[in-house]
Amino acid sequence: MEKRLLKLSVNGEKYEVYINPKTLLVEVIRDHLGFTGTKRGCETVSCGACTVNIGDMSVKSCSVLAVQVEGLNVTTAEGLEKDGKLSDVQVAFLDQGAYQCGFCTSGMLMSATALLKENEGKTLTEHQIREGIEGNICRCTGYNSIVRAIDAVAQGKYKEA
Amino acid sequence: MNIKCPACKKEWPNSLQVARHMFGTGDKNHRAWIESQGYSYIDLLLSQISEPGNKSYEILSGLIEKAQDKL
Amino acid sequence: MIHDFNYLKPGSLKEALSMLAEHKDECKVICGGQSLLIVMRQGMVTPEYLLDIKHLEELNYISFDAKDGLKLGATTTHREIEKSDVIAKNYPVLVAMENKLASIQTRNWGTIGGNLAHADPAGDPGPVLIALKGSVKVGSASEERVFPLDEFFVDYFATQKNDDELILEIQVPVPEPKTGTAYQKFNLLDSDMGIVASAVSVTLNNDGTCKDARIVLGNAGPVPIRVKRAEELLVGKKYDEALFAEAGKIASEDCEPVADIHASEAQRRHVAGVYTKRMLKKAWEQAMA
Amino acid sequence: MSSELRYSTFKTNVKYSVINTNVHNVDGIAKVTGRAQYTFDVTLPGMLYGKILRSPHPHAKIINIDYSKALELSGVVAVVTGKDTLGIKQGIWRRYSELCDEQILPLEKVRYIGEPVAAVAAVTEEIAEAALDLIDVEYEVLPAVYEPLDAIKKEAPTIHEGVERNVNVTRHIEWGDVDDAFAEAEKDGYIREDWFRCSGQHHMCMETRAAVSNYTPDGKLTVWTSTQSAYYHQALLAGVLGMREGDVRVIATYVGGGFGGKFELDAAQFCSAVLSKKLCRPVKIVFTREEDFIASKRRTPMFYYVRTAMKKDGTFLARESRMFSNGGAYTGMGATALYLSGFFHSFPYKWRGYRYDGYRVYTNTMPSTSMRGFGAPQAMFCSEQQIEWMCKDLGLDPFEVRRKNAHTECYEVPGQAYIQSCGMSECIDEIEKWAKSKGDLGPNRAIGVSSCGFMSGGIFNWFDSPYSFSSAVITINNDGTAELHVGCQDIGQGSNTTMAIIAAETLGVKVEDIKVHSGDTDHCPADLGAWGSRQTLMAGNAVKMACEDAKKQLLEFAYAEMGLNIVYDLDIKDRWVHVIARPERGMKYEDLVKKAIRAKDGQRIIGRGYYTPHRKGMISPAYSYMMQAVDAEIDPETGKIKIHDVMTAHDCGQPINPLGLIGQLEGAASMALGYAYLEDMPMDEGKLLNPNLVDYKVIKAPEMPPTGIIDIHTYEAEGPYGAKEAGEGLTNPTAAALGNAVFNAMGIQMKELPITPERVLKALREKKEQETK
Repeated sequence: MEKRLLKLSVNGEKYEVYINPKTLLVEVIRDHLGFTGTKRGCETVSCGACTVNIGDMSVKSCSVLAVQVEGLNVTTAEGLEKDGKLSDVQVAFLDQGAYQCGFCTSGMLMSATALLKENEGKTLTEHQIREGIEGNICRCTGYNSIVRAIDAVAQGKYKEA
Repeated sequence: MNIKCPACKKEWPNSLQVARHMFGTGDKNHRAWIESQGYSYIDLLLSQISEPGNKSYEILSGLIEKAQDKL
Repeated sequence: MIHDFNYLKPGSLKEALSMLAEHKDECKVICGGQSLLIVMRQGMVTPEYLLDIKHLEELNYISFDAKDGLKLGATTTHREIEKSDVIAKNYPVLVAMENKLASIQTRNWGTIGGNLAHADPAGDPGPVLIALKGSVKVGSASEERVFPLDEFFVDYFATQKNDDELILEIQVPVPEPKTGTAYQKFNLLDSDMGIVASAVSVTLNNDGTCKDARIVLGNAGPVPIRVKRAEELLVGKKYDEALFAEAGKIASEDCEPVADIHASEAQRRHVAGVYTKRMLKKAWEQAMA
Repeated sequence: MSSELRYSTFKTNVKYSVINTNVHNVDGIAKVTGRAQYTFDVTLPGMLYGKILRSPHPHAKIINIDYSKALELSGVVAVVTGKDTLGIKQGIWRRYSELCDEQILPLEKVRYIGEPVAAVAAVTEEIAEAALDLIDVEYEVLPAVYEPLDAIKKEAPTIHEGVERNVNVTRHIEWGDVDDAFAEAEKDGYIREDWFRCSGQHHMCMETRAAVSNYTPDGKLTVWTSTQSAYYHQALLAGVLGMREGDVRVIATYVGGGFGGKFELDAAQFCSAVLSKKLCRPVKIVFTREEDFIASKRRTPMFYYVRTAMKKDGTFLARESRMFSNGGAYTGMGATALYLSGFFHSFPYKWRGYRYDGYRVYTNTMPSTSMRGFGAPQAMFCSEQQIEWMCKDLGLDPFEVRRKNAHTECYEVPGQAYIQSCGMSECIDEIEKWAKSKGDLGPNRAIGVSSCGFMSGGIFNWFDSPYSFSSAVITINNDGTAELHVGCQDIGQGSNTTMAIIAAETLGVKVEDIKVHSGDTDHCPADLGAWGSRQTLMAGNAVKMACEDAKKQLLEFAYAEMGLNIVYDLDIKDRWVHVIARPERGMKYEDLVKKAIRAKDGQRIIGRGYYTPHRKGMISPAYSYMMQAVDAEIDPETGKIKIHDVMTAHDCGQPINPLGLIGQLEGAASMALGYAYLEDMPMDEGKLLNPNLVDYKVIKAPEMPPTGIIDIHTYEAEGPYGAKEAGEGLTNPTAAALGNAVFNAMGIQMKELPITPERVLKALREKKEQETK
């Protein structure tokens, strides 16, 4: 088994890493590139703690072979803020206390970000928001504060005046 | 006057509390005293939980009261 | 832990098929890998070669015309199906089914071809596509074959597809007029696989009697099960709640579910009946509308 | 999505500037930007990865362990077994040697499937895992027993030598004249008996058990770990490794959830420490999700026999309960659950007589331990359903009956506890209003309620700590910012934020002036940690005392500085030091601090505080009260339950951090709903059948109902600023409330948890058979 050169972009930076083809995207992100904000909570693609966005699309990075994201743009929780300014979703999470232990938060933020991007300009029902984070388990909050946070952003409460 | 635990001599206002202490502690030395009175510690415990009422505790507190003057 | 493998990344479908012809059973095909990577991590699947077709754009398409109906390329993702207007317009049941298939993340990366090739009896697309009289086109370097989907699955995680074949396309005919199709799975969490599921398609004559029906149970046996006894019972009959209940009863008799910690065999049979009755009513009412 | 603190019966005349205002968690930025580092994320230079070999047998003698082949595998650095340890039997009940019964890496025998038998350290996790297959363990398999009611039988195998009939711990709680009260009920009252079966539940922390141990040649050990009590783990590790506590440093990183499962010594901590001590290299062990499920302990499964007597008018007379709990293979924290379950089984009501016999029985299953609610959710599931059924039997209004018998302020639970603040009846009033306002809900749908109370920190020192239960030190820098060192542990519940709020309020500054330091035994004072809902009250009191101490030192100087007539009082609010009577007269807080430090010959101002409950009864210094209503709909054909709404009226005294309070109550509801109808740990001959997140069902966003909260605002004299427990207690009422909803909707009595579709259908069938008879 020969190692392969993988070129991908993470949080706007281009990276080149040599990997065993069986390496999972989450392993490249955490172990090779050190973006430890992305977590792992299971071995069965169940918990969503490893959620990252490829382009604007959320995926569970424990269920994607890194070699499959050759040349693609990956965003992790570390990539949400721009020049030290938090994204609207991040601020909404703070305002609503939409996290407790914080272990699921990075993945939750990525699902929320993808959901809001996909529905930009559209209204989101509470049910749509709940389905939008269905793939992410949170053991602490009971989700409702997270739903309120996403709803606040969807309602445009964080639009620059 | 206080009632003494025949095994460790700790004191309580009444014999039922001493019985509770003896069952609750249940270490070798407390078990040994109960066995020395011709009862099985574990059988008393199990009869307490298998039938309504408070028989085992009453039996034990009786034994404890009898034993007081010897302490 | 995932065992080492040699990674094959074909530049074209043609190349993919020749690689497959070369390595056959030493080779496993990965597309979205949403199911495959789990069993590989558990060490249950340890291929020598892994052939990656995720990036093959040739196989990523959704096309529809009023004559040939719907054609889905094998690497089309669940999410693309869920979001497709043309599918929403002509096969709303497919969109509804996809919307409840696992999580958004999984639907974003997982593909329809991969799902059918994995042949999990609890998979959602199988029963629905069978109810819609869908078929699947597989191909090797030398030939292409088309199977009606209700003949495609042969056992738990096993299909008619040979080791040197790839799933190329899923085909769904244009539903006849006055046809309704409904699907629901029974589970405790919205996004879970079905403990048991029922897909029903009903086509009516102008006089409102049943011209044709398909009843397909998911996760009620090694493969999606067609309840032919109940289908035959319906033909020629009119809308009748008692009839739906009778069909449900047959469904609960004719399935072969296996008990696990989530439900006993009896519960599975029972719910298969209840859901068949309900989906039949729903599909029938759609057909009348 | 409604969830504001809507309601308050208690109007305080005190105007707080920080307390009960919305503030961001002090660790919020770190958590929403992915910067927060968990044990899972810790890497050190030269770090090795450890993996644990676990027993496939529920009960077996270890004859021989041969790991020579494993050592030959390239990349494997060391293998350890029980023989590499001191073989010390440890446990958290250190005062009682017979309850210290667990050797992690046992020498003689294994007692449950998944028990560690050996640990490997290798250069990669993958190699360590591969090495496990090369270790060959010779077992002599012994007969095993899995259920408490089997384990107490004469013929049952002995799990711990010398423990007769496998009875691990017993608890007897009694007050009043029980038999007399039952006798009265026999004559002219009503008595009902029921058996209940309460399942286990897994904590399912998002971060599995994890530890990185680093032993250095100077004889010091540093352990980064996911823990609820850095101090416990410092002491426990020192104990099993034969080291001095001071030579062991435990650093609690950000903790990915606890819920009661992370303060016993676990195999990740112990095995990584043993390997590191042997190799003088850092070793990291992270449990897989499966390991976490099969070998990290669980909520205690309980069998309850409940016999209750009330007068025909609904006045409670007496209750007599027997409880067998499945203790699993070792004692751990489970012994405490035995006591608390029996005590809170009487809550929140007044009984003329009460008697409880609780038995914890060893079995060959994974040990049971503390979990959010600590025995009370099981107790309430039985108690609150039986009360509902008895009201129905007697044709009484369940709200009225609960109100009539509820605890009230200044009530003494005879010989057990003294209740100071108590908003129970207000909780009942509010939930009754809410439930009635919903009107008719249609067929197969109904509201069920359950009330309960919980402790604000346990008065237990079975750990035999010589330290005060909580302590805090605040150091004021010359710019007025302050370093607050606390031993209490933030596991996501937000205790650091709560402490910052209390400190800022007391000192008269802003939250951003307070830097909270916690979770490091080298730098923070000892504290029992995050369990038993103790931190807001106990650590909160310590922080308040420390800040009052520091503030006093500042104000003493301010008096002198301002040359005030001593009849005037000074205070600090929002960084303004002023005469209370003439607020405009004063000086800037930061100026005062600079001057005060100069005046003290350059010493920084340091305030110290501590708290240990004294003369507060046997259980807790204070009790929270709550009632919860669950609105549920049952599919009569499939038994599937849909939960439409949950409403809670909750008395936690003075809320300190409203955002945190809402989060805690909503979180408790989600975990408790899981316990009520989804989560279970089925086993076959001691083997867990669902050790993964596909088969173990935790509630997800679409299933989670709205969770409204009505805040019943009381003042708890024993708590800091009148605060008491919130967040753990609310795990208690939910299962019973759902059970009562099912009862009210379908007329069936659910005596087994979880309430699954199949159990509902079974009960419906039995009801039909009854009716046709």
